[in-house]
Amino acid sequence: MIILDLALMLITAYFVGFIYYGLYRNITARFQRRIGPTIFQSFYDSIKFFGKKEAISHGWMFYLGPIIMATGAIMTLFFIPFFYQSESFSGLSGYGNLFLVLYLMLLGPLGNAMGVGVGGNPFGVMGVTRGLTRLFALELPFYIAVVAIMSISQSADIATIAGSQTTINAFAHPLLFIAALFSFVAMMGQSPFDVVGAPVEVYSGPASEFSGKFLSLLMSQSAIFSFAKLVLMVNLFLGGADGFFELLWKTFVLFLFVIAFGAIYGRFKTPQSVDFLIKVPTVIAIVGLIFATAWGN
Amino acid sequence: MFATIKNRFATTDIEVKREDLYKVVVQRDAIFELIFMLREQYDYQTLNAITCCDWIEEEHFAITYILTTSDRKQSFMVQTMIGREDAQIDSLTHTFEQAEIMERDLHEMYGIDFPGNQNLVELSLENWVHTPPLRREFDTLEFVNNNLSFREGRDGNMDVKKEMKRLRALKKAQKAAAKKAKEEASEVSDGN
Amino acid sequence: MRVLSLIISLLALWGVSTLFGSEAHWQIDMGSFGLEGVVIGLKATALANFFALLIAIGFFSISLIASKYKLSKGFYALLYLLLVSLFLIVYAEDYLLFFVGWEVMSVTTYLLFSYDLSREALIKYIVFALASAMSLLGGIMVLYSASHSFLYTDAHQGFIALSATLQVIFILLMLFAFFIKLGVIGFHYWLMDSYEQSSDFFTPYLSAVLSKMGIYALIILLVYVVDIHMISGTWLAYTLAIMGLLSSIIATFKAVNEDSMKRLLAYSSIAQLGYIVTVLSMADGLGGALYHSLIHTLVKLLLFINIAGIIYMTARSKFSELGGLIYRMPQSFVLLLIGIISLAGMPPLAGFASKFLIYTTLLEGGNLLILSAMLFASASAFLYIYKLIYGIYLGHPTSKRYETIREVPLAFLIPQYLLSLLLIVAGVYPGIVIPYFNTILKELRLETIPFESYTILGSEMASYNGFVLMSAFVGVFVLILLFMLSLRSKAKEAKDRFDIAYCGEVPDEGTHLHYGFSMGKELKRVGFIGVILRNSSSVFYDYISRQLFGFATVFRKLYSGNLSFNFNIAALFALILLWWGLR
Amino acid sequence: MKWSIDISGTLSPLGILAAMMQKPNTIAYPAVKKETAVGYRGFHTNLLVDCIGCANCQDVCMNDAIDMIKTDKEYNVKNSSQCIPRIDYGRCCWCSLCTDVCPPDSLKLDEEYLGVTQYASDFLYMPKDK
Amino acid sequence: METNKHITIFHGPQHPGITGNMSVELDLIGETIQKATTHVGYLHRGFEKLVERRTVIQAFTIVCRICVPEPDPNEANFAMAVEELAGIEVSERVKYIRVMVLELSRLASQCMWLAGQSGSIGLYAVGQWAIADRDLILDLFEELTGGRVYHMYIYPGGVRRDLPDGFLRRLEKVLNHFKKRLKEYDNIFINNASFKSRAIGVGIVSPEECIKNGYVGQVLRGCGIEADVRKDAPYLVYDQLDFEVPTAQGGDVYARALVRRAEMDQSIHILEQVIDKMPEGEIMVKMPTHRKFKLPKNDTWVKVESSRGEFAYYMAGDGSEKIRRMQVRGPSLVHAFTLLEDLLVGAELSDVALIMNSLGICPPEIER
Amino acid sequence: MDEGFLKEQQVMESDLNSETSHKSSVDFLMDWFRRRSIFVLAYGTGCGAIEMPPTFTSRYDAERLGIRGAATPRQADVIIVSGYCSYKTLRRIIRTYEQMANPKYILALGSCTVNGGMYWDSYNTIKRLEDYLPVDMYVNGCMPRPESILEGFMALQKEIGDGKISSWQKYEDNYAFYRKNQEAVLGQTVAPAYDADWYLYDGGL
Repeated sequence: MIILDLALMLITAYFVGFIYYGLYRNITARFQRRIGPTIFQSFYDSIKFFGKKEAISHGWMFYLGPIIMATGAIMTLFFIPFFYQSESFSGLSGYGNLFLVLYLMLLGPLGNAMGVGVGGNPFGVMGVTRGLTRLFALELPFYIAVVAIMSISQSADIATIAGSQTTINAFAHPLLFIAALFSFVAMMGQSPFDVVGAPVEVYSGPASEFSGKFLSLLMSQSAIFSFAKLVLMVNLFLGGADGFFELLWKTFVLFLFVIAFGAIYGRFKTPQSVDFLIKVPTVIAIVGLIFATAWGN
Repeated sequence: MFATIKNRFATTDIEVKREDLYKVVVQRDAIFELIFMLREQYDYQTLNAITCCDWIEEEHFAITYILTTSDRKQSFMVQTMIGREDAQIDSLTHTFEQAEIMERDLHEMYGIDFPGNQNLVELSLENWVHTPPLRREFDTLEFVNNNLSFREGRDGNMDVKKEMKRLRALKKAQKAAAKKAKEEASEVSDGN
Repeated sequence: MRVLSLIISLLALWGVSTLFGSEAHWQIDMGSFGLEGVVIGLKATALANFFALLIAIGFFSISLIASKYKLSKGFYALLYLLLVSLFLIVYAEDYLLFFVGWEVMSVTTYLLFSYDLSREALIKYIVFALASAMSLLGGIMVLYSASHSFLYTDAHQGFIALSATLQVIFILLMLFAFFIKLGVIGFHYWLMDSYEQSSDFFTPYLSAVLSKMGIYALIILLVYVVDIHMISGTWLAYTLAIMGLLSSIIATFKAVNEDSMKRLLAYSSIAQLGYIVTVLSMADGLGGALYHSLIHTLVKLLLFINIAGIIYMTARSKFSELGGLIYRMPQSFVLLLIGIISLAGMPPLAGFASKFLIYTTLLEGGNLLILSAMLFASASAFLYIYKLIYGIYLGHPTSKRYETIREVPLAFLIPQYLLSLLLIVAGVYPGIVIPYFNTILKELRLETIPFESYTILGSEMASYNGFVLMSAFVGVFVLILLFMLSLRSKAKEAKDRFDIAYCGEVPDEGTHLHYGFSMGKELKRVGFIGVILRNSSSVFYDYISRQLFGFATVFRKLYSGNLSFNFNIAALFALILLWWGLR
Repeated sequence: MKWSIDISGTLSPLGILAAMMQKPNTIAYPAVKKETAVGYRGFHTNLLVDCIGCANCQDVCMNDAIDMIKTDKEYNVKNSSQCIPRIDYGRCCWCSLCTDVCPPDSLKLDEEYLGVTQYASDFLYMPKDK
Repeated sequence: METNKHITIFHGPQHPGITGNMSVELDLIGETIQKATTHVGYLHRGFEKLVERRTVIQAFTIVCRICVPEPDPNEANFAMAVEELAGIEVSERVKYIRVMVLELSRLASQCMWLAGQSGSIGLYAVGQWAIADRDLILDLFEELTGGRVYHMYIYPGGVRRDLPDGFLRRLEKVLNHFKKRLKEYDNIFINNASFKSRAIGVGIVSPEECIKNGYVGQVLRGCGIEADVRKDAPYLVYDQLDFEVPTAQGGDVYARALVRRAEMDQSIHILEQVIDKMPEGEIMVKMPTHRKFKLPKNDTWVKVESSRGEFAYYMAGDGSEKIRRMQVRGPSLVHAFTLLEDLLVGAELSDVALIMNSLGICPPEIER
Repeated sequence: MDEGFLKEQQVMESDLNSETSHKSSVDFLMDWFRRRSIFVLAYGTGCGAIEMPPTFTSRYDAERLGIRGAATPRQADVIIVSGYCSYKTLRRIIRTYEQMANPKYILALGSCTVNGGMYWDSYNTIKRLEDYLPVDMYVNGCMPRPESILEGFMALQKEIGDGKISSWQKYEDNYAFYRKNQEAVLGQTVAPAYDADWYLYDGGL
């Protein structure tokens, strides 16, 4: 039963994730005054890469890197319940908690970093270094916000947090939400924090060496992972969802915000983005935390 | 200014090409002194370009230094001749930083040596072993024919002049033949 | 000698395990030796047993690699002496024996260091060790003045009897002593050079076990003397929390910038011990502290033994001189990977369990900012963790020699395999040590950790199932792997390590492609991290030492080299003292 | 790293979002075709009734792109060489010097420009007769 | 530099962050550049040799290829040099048309820069718009000259075609469109906080260096020095037109961006004047055929202001129908080597594309 | 001899299904996806690169057709050789091409790739690209308009969709020929030695 549930979660995340990426490309295209590709374009790309006749590998660790990354993404997905009340689509969330999810989110990138490192491409390693540097910066405000939310709900269980919001947290604790949103933009790799794969700077970043099926796996995991992160944000701040429709529109609104943010601002340098993240959102988050603990309880 | 330069350096008159462009040809030994003087006394602070022109008939390269004043309104072309064989002239890098790249360019294209320039490595070409390409004796078409091949299938090209001549001759011949035939005919008719 | 050390380590393991639950107790009244009312004793409490186990595991691990090092008999003798002193510290029931053990430990460590360390590093160590010992002695004396007993059991009474000022002085003296041993940031001046220069054989022990003595001492202080139940909200709690957090954050960023493997790991030790110090500021935090001590011991043994193997094979210890060893040393790579995953606290390995316990404790205690800061430090650690593995194993070899180098000897691999097995088991069954911790906590009359089954760790607020986690992870991983293998698209092996996408250019032997040194250098440009990286406590200590040196030069001038003159002066001093004493 | 709070600089770029509502710039090529301007320098045409086979075009072409060839067709009587130009589009640069020097103005550039092929040999081009 | 501590990477030629086909070899510690070495030659075709083989008229078609993003200054320079050597005087109308072509091409080139500069900080929307706007100018060019990119329009002795009917009206329409758009670009790009934070204080050049090392164009004007060939040594009819030479202070990337932005305004201003003043007249003087047209034995140095700065030709004739020597001295030569290599030392990898774009380096004109 | 480019029209219009009927359904599907998604390597090798921005940005928006840029050769399907290749560039193009993963395609723009173009007598450019690399599609023009480039892409897409193009196969099969030509102009330094036998490699995971 649980296997079926997990499979359904995975399939949903895969397709919704790719359609979101299609929408992302379409909407970005509209911002750029052009028509843009079909909504399934990212999906086509991914299948095409799976079907490439060959993929260049640099040894077994290189082979395993993307697989670990995909595993990390799928594991993250499995430990985040889609709905706060339903038995189905709750995956393994009964066996885990928010701390576990926060750490699982880091597992994939670190695993992939091994693959990138063994590829021997200096651009890839630079991208990874940038990613890890950005990572701790974006985690600081995010963690403060999440810790505050956990403290307010007196639980680290995601479904409980989602279900316990009478007023959704985004309105009840707007400062925490804003701080987390900044982090979330960075987490989704959007401008101005898109330093990792910035093509004009570090070539293609961590993906520099990946071709064919590896690249496709990375694309797929990115789609799944993005959806997982969106669901997590919805659960933590937007009161969770009780049905697919609610989940989809809430995630989409969040996604749209991220896209718009990315279209408006140019890219920061890595030190700049770190500096920004550990100043502005962090201060907002700390103020939010103080408000939340002073008045929330 | 003109008088000073004329008296001290010049081998020819100072040419006023445009109101913003002068030119003087000087001896090879005097050229740097002149450049320094222009720079120090007459505000020609920028080295715009170093050009070279290959006068193969006269067996020399004409090296021209083009200097511009700091308000960028006047330019001065200072030219000197150096021999084509074993061509070399001192580097200007100690005075103008940008001379390095210009000299590097000329070194590659003409094979001129600039003692004092530390960085005379190849610029545009890679692994070039032939004659420096901008020297007049280097025939680029011949080089191409020797080293590369063009696409086949362009046969059928006619030399139009020859063809015209041939056609004209043919026509003439035809005409002559016709005339002859006519004459013969008339002769025949006459004969008749 | 090597066999002997192995036998001794096995004996130690056996001995410690027999003491488990035995409540062995030995006490002697020193009255018969002319010290009225002084009782000293040894007691195998559960807590002591736990730390004794760590000592024994550590000793066992390093005795396995001893065969690869040419160590003199004196070294071994000192090592055994050190072992004895450590057992003395943990089994001591009173501060007198504790102090004796502490002092013997410091001195034997000094002597062990003297084999490898430079003069400067040695002086740094001994000055700090003596300062630590003196401060400890002072603290014990202050306490004794009130309790008139050295026993831990009487210590709390004595502590309460102290005046408020003396209480503060006592605590400060004790903290100073322990912080030096722990290398809490600001007191770590001695630590870096000692870790870097000490023998690779000894560093694992230094980091994994000797530093735990500081933790043990701190626990004794907090539990028996101060009473950990009353700690929350006191200035002591804040001091511990802040010092611990500062240690974790600062040391983390300092570690990123290091070029030497051992220095990086030394900073990592400081950072990890910082977590423990922080969590000890809470009454409920002891469980997490114990768990983290266990994991840290295992991980640091694993990591230091691993890099000892690397240094053994390559004779290089800097990231800028290593690189690209993965396909030459795949086993070491995987073992180090397991180590760093645990160090980072990544699920599904055991590192997550201890961090999780700490986090839930902090969350339940409502220490939200501390929790956030700790999460932040933990996330920042990824950078140096990645640097560690990248610099050694990934990227490009910086020397042609590494293209033909062999896997490290079995002697290095065996302890790593054992340790990583422990880490994996503890990852799958995170609750496996909880019953034992609960006996310790019960013994100390502290709240126990909720225990459901071996696979589940956590409380009502948050819990996770290690077994499900691991099996899901392995399942997903295998499924994706099978999927990738079944695809028609074949992975073509790159023919050469230089076959990389390099903007159309072709790198060769002469092109520097190893990023090991560079990693993390950009952090200098970030505001507060730059401040951390540019400044160092060594500035302060260097200043002090310069002042002292200047002062000493003045004294130096008194010594003219004329023996009789100096003898005369000494005699004069003696006379003055004699007169003062007789007066 | 310096950055400072810059309200107008943060808010003014929001104008990008307005583009969402505007008509895209795109010419959806295969469906919508933009007319080339009158006088676009596309493929060559050669009005055979005017061509006099003078080879001026061949002479002026610095790319050696023009061959004067004979075909089976009959040309006008004024064609003194009975040759017409054939253009190698592996050489041509569409500079239109050949059309400038054409005495009867028979060689011209048309507005057509599409040429896509898998075979390089297809690039020998007989100008259309128009 | 200590071995093993730095890494060497190539920025280009196959790299999205490079302006054209060139490369910069960078030695980095972290992402801080310790040493930069420019490599060019990927586009070397030997123009100077090819020109020597061709007659003057034949050579005219080839020069526009020297700088791909902005071919017209090359054509103008070539035509002016030939006219000066051969002593040809062109009509007023030709001069006005040439000014129009040059300014349009400057505007198009600045659009290209806008795209590159915004792309270098990842603001892709601006780039997409700017390229589409540039296409409007290319449409005008297509109508005027028959070619989108390579116009081959400015002929020694005049221009090749007269203005089509209603061309000036359509030009005016495009200019009005541009005026509207430029305000948008101000808002979303020049004034964008993220661009400011990236560009201010990056890639600083001092005025003294500029004068000494012969930096031109926006680099010079970004240091507050008012220098423009159109003002300093007016060619064509620039002395009859009213325009300013915009300058900015600071000498950094942002100053150069401001200068370029202001130049776009000036170009539009000049074009509007050209529309008003366009005189009637001949568009071409009578020219001999290409085998007959001979240059005297003489040499000259002509320069125009391209969108990146002073663009100069040295030309020498030898009495035959061929050019003896034509040397191209584009602004990029010194910018790409002396200036870029200087500026990059100490900069970060992220700044490379930004700085390169702000200098407007165009590789084909470096190596010809 | 045809008038104009009739051949090109034939290629685009002819029905080639008869030849591809033996394709398995997976192949058919894969070809369809390959056709729908084309990643173009970001490498402006020559002047044609100046028409890439309009093609790929909002005016002509190649992304509509599933064509988008890729930063590194590992991710790219198509490399556009936009005009002349100097020797120095050719070396990089070969290197980059060999780093791309199969199947891969080459789109050649402009006259210069066919027969030297206007640089036919230049000492530093190659004249016929097909001697050195297998070209899949030529686009006419100097330089080709964006419409032409799109047309080239569409022709390429059609060929890919029909599964007809296998130029990479041709390159591997005739590697000795290409290698000889490459070495003739570039010398022995054409590509590093390890690439010399990569085409023999068969296997992997």
